[in-house]
Amino acid sequence: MKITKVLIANRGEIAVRVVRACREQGIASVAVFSEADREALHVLMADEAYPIGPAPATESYLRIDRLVAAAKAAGADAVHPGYGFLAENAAFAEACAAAGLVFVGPPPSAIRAMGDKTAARRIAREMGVPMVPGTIEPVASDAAARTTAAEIGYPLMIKAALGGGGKGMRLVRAAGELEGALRAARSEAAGAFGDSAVYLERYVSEPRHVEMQVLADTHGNVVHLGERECSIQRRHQKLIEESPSPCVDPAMRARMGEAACRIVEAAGYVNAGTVEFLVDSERNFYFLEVNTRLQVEHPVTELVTGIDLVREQLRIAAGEPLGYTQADVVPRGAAIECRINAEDPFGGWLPSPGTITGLRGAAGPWVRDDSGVYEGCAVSRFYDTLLAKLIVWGADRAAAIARMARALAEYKVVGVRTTIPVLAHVVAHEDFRAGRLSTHLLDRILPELAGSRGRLRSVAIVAAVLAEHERLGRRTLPPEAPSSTDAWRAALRPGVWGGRR
Amino acid sequence: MKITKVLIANRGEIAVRVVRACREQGIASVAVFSEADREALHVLMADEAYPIGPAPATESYLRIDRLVAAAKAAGADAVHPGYGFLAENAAFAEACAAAGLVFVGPPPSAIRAMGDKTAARRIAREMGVPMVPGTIEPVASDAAARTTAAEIGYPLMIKAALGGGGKGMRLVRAAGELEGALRAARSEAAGAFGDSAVYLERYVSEPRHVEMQVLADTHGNVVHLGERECSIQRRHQKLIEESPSPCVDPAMRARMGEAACRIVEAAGYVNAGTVEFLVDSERNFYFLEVNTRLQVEHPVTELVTGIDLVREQLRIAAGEPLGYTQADVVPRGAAIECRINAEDPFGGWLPSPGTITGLRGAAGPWVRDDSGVYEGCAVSRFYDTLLAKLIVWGADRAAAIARMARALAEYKVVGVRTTIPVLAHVVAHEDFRAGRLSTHLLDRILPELAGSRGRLRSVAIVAAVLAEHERLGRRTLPPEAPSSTDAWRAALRPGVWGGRR
Amino acid sequence: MRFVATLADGVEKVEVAGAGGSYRLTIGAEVWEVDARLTAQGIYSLLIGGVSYVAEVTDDGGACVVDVGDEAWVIRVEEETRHIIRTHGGDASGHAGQTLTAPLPGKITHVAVAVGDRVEKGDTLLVIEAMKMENEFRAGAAGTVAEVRVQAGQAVNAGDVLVVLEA
Amino acid sequence: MRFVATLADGVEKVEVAGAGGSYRLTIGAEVWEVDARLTAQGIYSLLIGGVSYVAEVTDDGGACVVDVGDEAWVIRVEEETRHIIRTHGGDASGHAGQTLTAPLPGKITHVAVAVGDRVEKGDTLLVIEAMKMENEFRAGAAGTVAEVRVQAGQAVNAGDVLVVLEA
Repeated sequence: MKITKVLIANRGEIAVRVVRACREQGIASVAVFSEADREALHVLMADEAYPIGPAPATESYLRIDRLVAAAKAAGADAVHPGYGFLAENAAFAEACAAAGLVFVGPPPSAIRAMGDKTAARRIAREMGVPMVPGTIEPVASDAAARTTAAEIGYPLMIKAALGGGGKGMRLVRAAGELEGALRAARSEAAGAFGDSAVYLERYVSEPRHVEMQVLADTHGNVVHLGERECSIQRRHQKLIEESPSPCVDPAMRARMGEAACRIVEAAGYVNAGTVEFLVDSERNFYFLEVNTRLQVEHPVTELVTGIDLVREQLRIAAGEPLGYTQADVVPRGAAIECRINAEDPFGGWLPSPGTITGLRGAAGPWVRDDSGVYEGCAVSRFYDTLLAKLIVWGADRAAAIARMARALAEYKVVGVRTTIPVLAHVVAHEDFRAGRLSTHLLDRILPELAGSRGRLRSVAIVAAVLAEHERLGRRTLPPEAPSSTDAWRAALRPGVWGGRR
Repeated sequence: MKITKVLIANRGEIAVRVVRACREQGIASVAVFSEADREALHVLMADEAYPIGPAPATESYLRIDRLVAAAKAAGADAVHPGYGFLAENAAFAEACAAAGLVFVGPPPSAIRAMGDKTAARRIAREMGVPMVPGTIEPVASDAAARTTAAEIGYPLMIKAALGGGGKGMRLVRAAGELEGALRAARSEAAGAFGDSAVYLERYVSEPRHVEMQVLADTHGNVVHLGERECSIQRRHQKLIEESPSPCVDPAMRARMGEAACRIVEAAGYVNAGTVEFLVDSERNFYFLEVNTRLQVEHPVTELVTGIDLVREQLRIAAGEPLGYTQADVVPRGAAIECRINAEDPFGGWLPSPGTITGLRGAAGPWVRDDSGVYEGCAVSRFYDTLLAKLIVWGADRAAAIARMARALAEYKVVGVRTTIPVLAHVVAHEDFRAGRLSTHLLDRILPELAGSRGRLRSVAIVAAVLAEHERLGRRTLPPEAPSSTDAWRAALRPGVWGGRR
Repeated sequence: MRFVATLADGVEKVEVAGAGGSYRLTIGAEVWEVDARLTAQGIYSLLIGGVSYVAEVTDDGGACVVDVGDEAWVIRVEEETRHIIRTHGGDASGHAGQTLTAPLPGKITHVAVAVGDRVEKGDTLLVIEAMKMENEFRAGAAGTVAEVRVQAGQAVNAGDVLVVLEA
Repeated sequence: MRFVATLADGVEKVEVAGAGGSYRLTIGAEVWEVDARLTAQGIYSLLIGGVSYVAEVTDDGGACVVDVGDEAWVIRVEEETRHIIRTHGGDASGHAGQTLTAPLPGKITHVAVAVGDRVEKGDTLLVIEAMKMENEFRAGAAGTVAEVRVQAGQAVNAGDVLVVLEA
């Protein structure tokens, strides 16, 4: 069952990540692209690329028929779904199998058993893993939701039965907010996962989000690769992740890892998966859900364990055994990931589509830039806001934090608003540095950020005024009729300002 | 002896490397720049930056007086010399000490004892470390050189008594070439190190270049961090380096490391240093020289050991103890570095100064880009050709090689010629993959590279013709008198070709 | 040359002298000697008294956004005479807050109000979906809905008027 | 439109049809359907039959250097009529090899020949120092030195004539 060519049913940084893994394995990569994505980075980087439809994902990246047809036409023998889109869609996995394509992920039965949070919570209950009180089944109607919500008590969480990434998730503080929150959650869930089913769960205050990475091969071997802490969130979407978690000691890691492996084994799970837990202030952990796919934040685990998760996914899909045991997985140092999103953190986190006119990423020692964009590329309004993941490794958590602060300061994006300024503030915050994390930390410290002022304000004015000064200087010059060569060269050369080069 | 502000007496990627280390340690960084370097990356990245003179290095980066004055004026308490320029100049270390500045490097006595290859070879002989036959003292005159050369026999090597990096080094195959080679070597040595002294050494055929990284603190602790193999060279300058060496097993590593530590201890050496060995085809090793500074290729050691060498340099300079022993240094996996130089490998390796009009670096998992340039910056004719170091880590050597091949394919530089195509060919070559390395490998396989043809030739013609087609299309458009805003925006926006955005 | 810079927290008069990369700026009572270069698309290098700053300047429709250090400012810069004309000629944005315009392109997924509805500050007016996120827009002040120019399912561009409220 | 592409190993006639990113190129007998975009400064994305190529095109004084895959080509592209005029009007570069011009800016560190010297192919003519490297330039063929236009210590620009040889 050798894999020689993989179609990547995704876009953005994760499609680029899979292209890279394929190339390193000597496997050909096939990208697909919507009409909005002809010039996207994953198209440029893959060995081959084929159009699959108009810009809206429902007409392209979510079209199982077109993806399977493209894979067959290109002669691919496997399909990697990335995360999001169809990654946790059992019907897609089945369609691939029916077309003779290896699906790089768990078998459809395991996607159904674990990916559907309802079924997963049933299994976890059977395996004796602790859970937060809530509905096991999706709520059928608004009326039923009202009744159940009254039993669970407010505040509570609405969560999409399929999917993850914070989409289709809403906090409801009181009964009056329930109806609107249900509508919003269902609408988001339908748009993101093609299924509007949601369930309710008791709300845990100041919780930490900690998840275990597992790998399971087709020969019955299961290992965990330690935990990731993903407590820094906004709008229930992760913004900063790290491994190891500052709240997890070796004994707790062993217990959580053992619980994660138990759930995964019970479901006949194969390939990479993540078991999510909620940890309360007394360091009790509760099963939340299983993500039957690669996580956005997988790189922190990779940097700490030295194990290439996408390579492992491809090897497992090809039927190869893991070749190592739990004892061989030895963590080293600490890793942190920051998500650089096209959002305006000072403007209500509104998405910020546009063209990236200037870009200078962070680099240097132990800095990893998993980016889906490049200078000059468009950031489309049709897809999610994730531009790049900035990941660092350090010998310990303090070294990793110092390195992340340095890397964020280096990262320059012009043309769209990004989360970088807020990420920098969080990483510099004493609560973050002390490891006092919770999923509310960001909301709590955000108001502090708006007020900082001082010398930099004047420097910003200097830059803005000089930009306008330069703009006026250009305007007053007579428009030149450029010679042919000069016109071409001018188009290829960045503006020079304040002197000749 | 706390260090709070460091002046970096260098430029290019190594100055950027030191800025990054300082920032991660909470140490302020001070850049210096020549008239050619106002817009260089190290100036942009440092906390402060001061001009030190005209473009030629002899009037700026080699001016001890100006460097010390800049450090004092900026309130720096330490000076990091990087590599090259004054890094192995004992007079510079003394001038720093006299001005009350901590020199981040060995004491002047150790620079004199080890940095001067003549003295170092004397010590190595005393310590019983094997050496290649040659002159211990520099050759005084051409006449003396002729006599000595006849004793050693041809072919032989001329090497600069100070410095390294292949500068001031020449292979002499026969007596007739001696005079010209001496002149060239002396001239290069004088330009690069301010001292034209050279010595002669018997030439070893198909040798490997293997070096040991050592760290020594002020408390008498000395450890080695394993070896680097640097056999892929052109013009005696390293092009590809890796750690561990495919020819070194644990027993040989222990013997070489012990010999390296013995030499360093005998010289009262402190800070980071490198002991270079030549290894023949029977895996015998011979002492070559000690480099009393950070090496260009230090990152491969960092990625394998997890130890940040510039951080260690700063800690040692501040008087801190290493805090670990030889047993704590545990290598993991394999790392490779490729030097991306502004040279034309298909045009006699001629330097290729110019403006980098397009740049897209490599990134993603376990790829490190230590670059000194950015898109739009000038590559000056006054300084060396090193643009960036591309370093990868892999779980084993094969994984690292596959990753390097992937990363080199991603790396795009437009505007100057680079070594990237040749690096890609070497990394793909069966001799390199098999670990059959020697300092002659590159020269041997270069002729194979020129001949490769095929489909890509037609693709190149397609790109070239479409570029010209586009250029003509622009020319035939009437020159627009742009409105004010459009002119500004046009200057900020890359050219769009083949469609509207 | 004389400019006026308008920030969220104040208005500053700025005078610029110099050329060729070397400038003297007077901001109120402060004097700044600046060595400035545009090093890449919208990325500026400023050396001020030896301190090295890198500022990102993004054009944002009339104003610009400046990122420097970990801070970001929205700054509107005008020639002084233009500023005087604009501010004395009556500012069209004086009635902002009564009119909800789309701050970004996207698709209307839900309209929560109809003409004639009375809304309180903070009430949801409508929801725009963009980049896979549902973004709720709320009334900035109490009022009565005078116009609803969009309906669910409709695509909108940045700047489109969506809802008009009367006080 | 018809072009002629001149490479080190041959001359190709190329015809281009199409616009707006979608082109058909005929190179000799081969036909290439190409979807092409300029994605950043001189970096082109080409999709040819689904295969994705990224080509870097660097202008190099009349010709261009194209990097694609691990290969690099120097290609001179001209409109067909221009090519015909140039090649029939007598090519000034026909005598190349007799004249040594500086291929890059730098400083002359050594001049090894004087007017009237007889040189053999491979003899060193002079040395240019650039980017901290000494670059030796040798005679491409045997001849007699007719002119030496530079001396040691002098700075030169790319294209400057340095030495002229007569056969």
